[in-house]
Amino acid sequence: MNSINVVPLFVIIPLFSAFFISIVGKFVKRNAVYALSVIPCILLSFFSFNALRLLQSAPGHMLLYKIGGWAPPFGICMAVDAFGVFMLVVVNLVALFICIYSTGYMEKYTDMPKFFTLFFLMLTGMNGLIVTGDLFNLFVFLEIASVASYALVAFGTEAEELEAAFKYAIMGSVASCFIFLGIAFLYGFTSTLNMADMARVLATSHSVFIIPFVSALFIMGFGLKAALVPFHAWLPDAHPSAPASISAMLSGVLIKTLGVYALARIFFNVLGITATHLAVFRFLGAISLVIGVVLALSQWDLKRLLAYHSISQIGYVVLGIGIGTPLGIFGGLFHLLNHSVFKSLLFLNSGAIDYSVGTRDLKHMSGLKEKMPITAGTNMIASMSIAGIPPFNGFFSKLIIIFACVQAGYFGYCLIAIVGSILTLASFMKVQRYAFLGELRQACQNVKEAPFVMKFSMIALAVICVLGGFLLLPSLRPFINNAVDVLIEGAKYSAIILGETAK
Amino acid sequence: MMIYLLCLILFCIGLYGVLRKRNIVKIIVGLGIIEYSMNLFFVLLGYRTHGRSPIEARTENVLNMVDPLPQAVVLTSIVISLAVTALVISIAIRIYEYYGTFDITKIKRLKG
Amino acid sequence: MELYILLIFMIFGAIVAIEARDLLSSVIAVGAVGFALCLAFLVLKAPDLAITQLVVEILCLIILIRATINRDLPLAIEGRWFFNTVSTIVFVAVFLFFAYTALKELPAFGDPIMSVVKRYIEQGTTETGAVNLVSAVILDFRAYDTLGEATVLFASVIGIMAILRRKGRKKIEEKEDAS
Amino acid sequence: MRHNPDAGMSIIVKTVTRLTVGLILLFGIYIVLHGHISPGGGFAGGVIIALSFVHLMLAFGKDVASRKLSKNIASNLEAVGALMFLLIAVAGFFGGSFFVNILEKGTPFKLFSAGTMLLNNVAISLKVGVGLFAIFLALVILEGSKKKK
Repeated sequence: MNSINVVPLFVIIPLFSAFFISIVGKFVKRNAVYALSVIPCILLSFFSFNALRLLQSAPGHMLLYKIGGWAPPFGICMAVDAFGVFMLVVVNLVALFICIYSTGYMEKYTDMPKFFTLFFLMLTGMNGLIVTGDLFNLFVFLEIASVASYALVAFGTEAEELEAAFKYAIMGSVASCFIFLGIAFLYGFTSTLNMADMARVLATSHSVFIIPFVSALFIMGFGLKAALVPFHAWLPDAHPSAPASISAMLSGVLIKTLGVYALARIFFNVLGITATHLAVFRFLGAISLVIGVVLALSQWDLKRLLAYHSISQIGYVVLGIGIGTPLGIFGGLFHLLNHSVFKSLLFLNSGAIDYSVGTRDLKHMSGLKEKMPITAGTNMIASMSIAGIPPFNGFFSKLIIIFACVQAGYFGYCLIAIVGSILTLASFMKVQRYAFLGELRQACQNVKEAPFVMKFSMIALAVICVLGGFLLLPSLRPFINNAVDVLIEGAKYSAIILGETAK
Repeated sequence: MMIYLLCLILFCIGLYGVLRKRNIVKIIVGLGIIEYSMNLFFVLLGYRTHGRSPIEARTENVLNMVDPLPQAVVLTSIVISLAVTALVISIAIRIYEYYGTFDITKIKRLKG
Repeated sequence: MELYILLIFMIFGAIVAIEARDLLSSVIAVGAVGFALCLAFLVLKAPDLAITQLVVEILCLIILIRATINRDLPLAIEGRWFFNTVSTIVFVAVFLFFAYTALKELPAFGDPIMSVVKRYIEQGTTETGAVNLVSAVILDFRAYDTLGEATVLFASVIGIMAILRRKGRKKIEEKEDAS
Repeated sequence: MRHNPDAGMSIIVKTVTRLTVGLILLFGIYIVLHGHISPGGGFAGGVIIALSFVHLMLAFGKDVASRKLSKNIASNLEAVGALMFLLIAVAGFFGGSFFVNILEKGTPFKLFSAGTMLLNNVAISLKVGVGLFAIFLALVILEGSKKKK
């Protein structure tokens, strides 16, 4: 099996384990299902690092895989470049630790095999979306990830969860309809569905109204999947009601792959980025940054507070990418990596508290430091890095975004970024003070620490949080820099793919 | 050109139904109409005047065939809309079991 | 010409479906719109789609009626706050205006530019052996889409089975014996 | 089909159903097998097969149909169908890349003419048919449990 065959494995492994678990799940003991679910995750993270190594030697820094043996414009091709591998590493690493965590956390829910089946289907959707080089295929895998996440949000069938899942499902499918309409317009105009072929036709054609209208449709569709402000209404309800490991997966990875990655890939590589697109991105990023933080200040439910912070941090990422300069995109992608690590850690901590204490309300718990030292420690690290305290990774990425704002001359956005960071720090001080410091409430006397499995994944993510800062070292920097180059010269994407098939 | 506009008007009626109505079943009905108009729009793009359906005839070589690619895409999209509609209906049934009503203004246990 | 008639009928059916006060009649109106769509597919020379749309429509109707039939339903009370109506109408108007300008640039109805599809039509049967070119595209040229498609349906079946199970969470006292 | 007389619909519907269920099932299987020759295919045929079971359930009540195909067998069978489709796709690895149609193509208008397409159609129809029937069973069983409460 030569090296190029690693690319379809990113979809085959999670799909195969999803089908296998749903068959075997009922007849096998619990820890057999746990083993059956952790092993594919380990394989996937190994292959994503393997793909990183493969990329250096690949021609044109692109792993092109022709499905069914058909050349790209006729069949579907899988195109994995530096930006794709960057996202694969982030997604599969975070998914590995969340999978280990949920083997412990799912004791509270019935019907555990169905949970892992839906978990792997969501992972299939995300990996398939990152790997594909075809626009309609991107829509199909977006639907797989969305349908799996609608069902997972409503997994514990309580009243609030069903209402939140209903609101999320309706807004999600309306967004998918806008995306499908955009694809229909593009097919009508270019008569091809392959992203590279479409980019070539769009570059040579002279269209005055098509591209602005289609980009408006895509911004509405993918903006809702990425929870940017005008379309964020579903996120504060959906994330708290989902099981903790799923809300970590949702806000850590799902809104980034379905929203930010798809937006960046389509706008930079297919439609061809223009100054107005970048201005719209900066504007949306700045608004969601401010509104997310302001709404988060008044929240008392821990997971709802974290959900609002997801909106504001996504605002940082989109603001970073919207600056358009190489430094700005570097800051945006670096913050995307950091945010998925420390935001999933924060949600895992809230899950651990929910698991042992049983409540999510900050008013009812205090002084948990004595009883749950490890959760308190990891929460401290994660809060420090999300608020941007120097030694941790959040600080470096926000710093780069602020430098990029100053360098590009957007002083207003730079001010907003700084104010946002301060308000984030304020609200996480509140979380620390109410949840962990202060005297131990008598209700929480018999609270015991979370089981080993949950502690292990929380500590692992905390270690990544601390080490994240060192990604700026010259040796590790090309990891993100190649992803930035892919976005900067967008047109090269189609030249490589079509060039590669020509020879 | 006019037929595309009629199709998009159907899209807007469905959108109006989803955004504006208070009853859950009406929202699901609006969603169904959006998906119908979306599928119709894609197939309209592939139609060829006086075209023939894209199936080879045994006797003669069919020349002016209609575009088969939108048909393959819309077949997939029809089954996706069935999957999403079935999921949303099952959520609606469970919601009716808990809240006793289909009116979304009364289903407000979530804060904020 | 009959396409225009079908589309006008669908628009009226959709308006009836949205505005009907009784839920059952709005569900039946959607059924009518679905069947008109099936006829439109036949007129547009897409027999595969007509069969699939007809059959999927029937199943969707059965499930929808099942959800609304034996519920003691108050009639859908009209009226929602004023801002929502205005914002919906403004959004629809802006959407239609820009769609109209973009539609002018699309190739005219009836002659699509078939750059990629030319190969499917000419060498479809020889390369895949299938006579029905739509099946050739679905199961050979773009079979990966159909795999994704089957997974979407699989995900929704597992999701529905997960949502419709009787007890979602274990109660506290049950947790001890389970773990 | 022994059943308690009060479940399901009136006697007229039951006799008509006894006649038509077999025909609907046969028609569904025809559509699946001739997917690559005449219009239709895995999806349409699968849904028709599901409809024949649903037709049976509506006419004769819940227990007759679930005796024919109970819920957990349905969800297992569905996963088996999906796995079959994935294995056909992975079998393409031998012929080069992921989804290659490895079986020989045969002459166009014959039944076994399009290589793996026939097997794909059968796998999809198995999955779609059983899956949609499992959805319907889950909806009906939930209704039943609510009345008992």
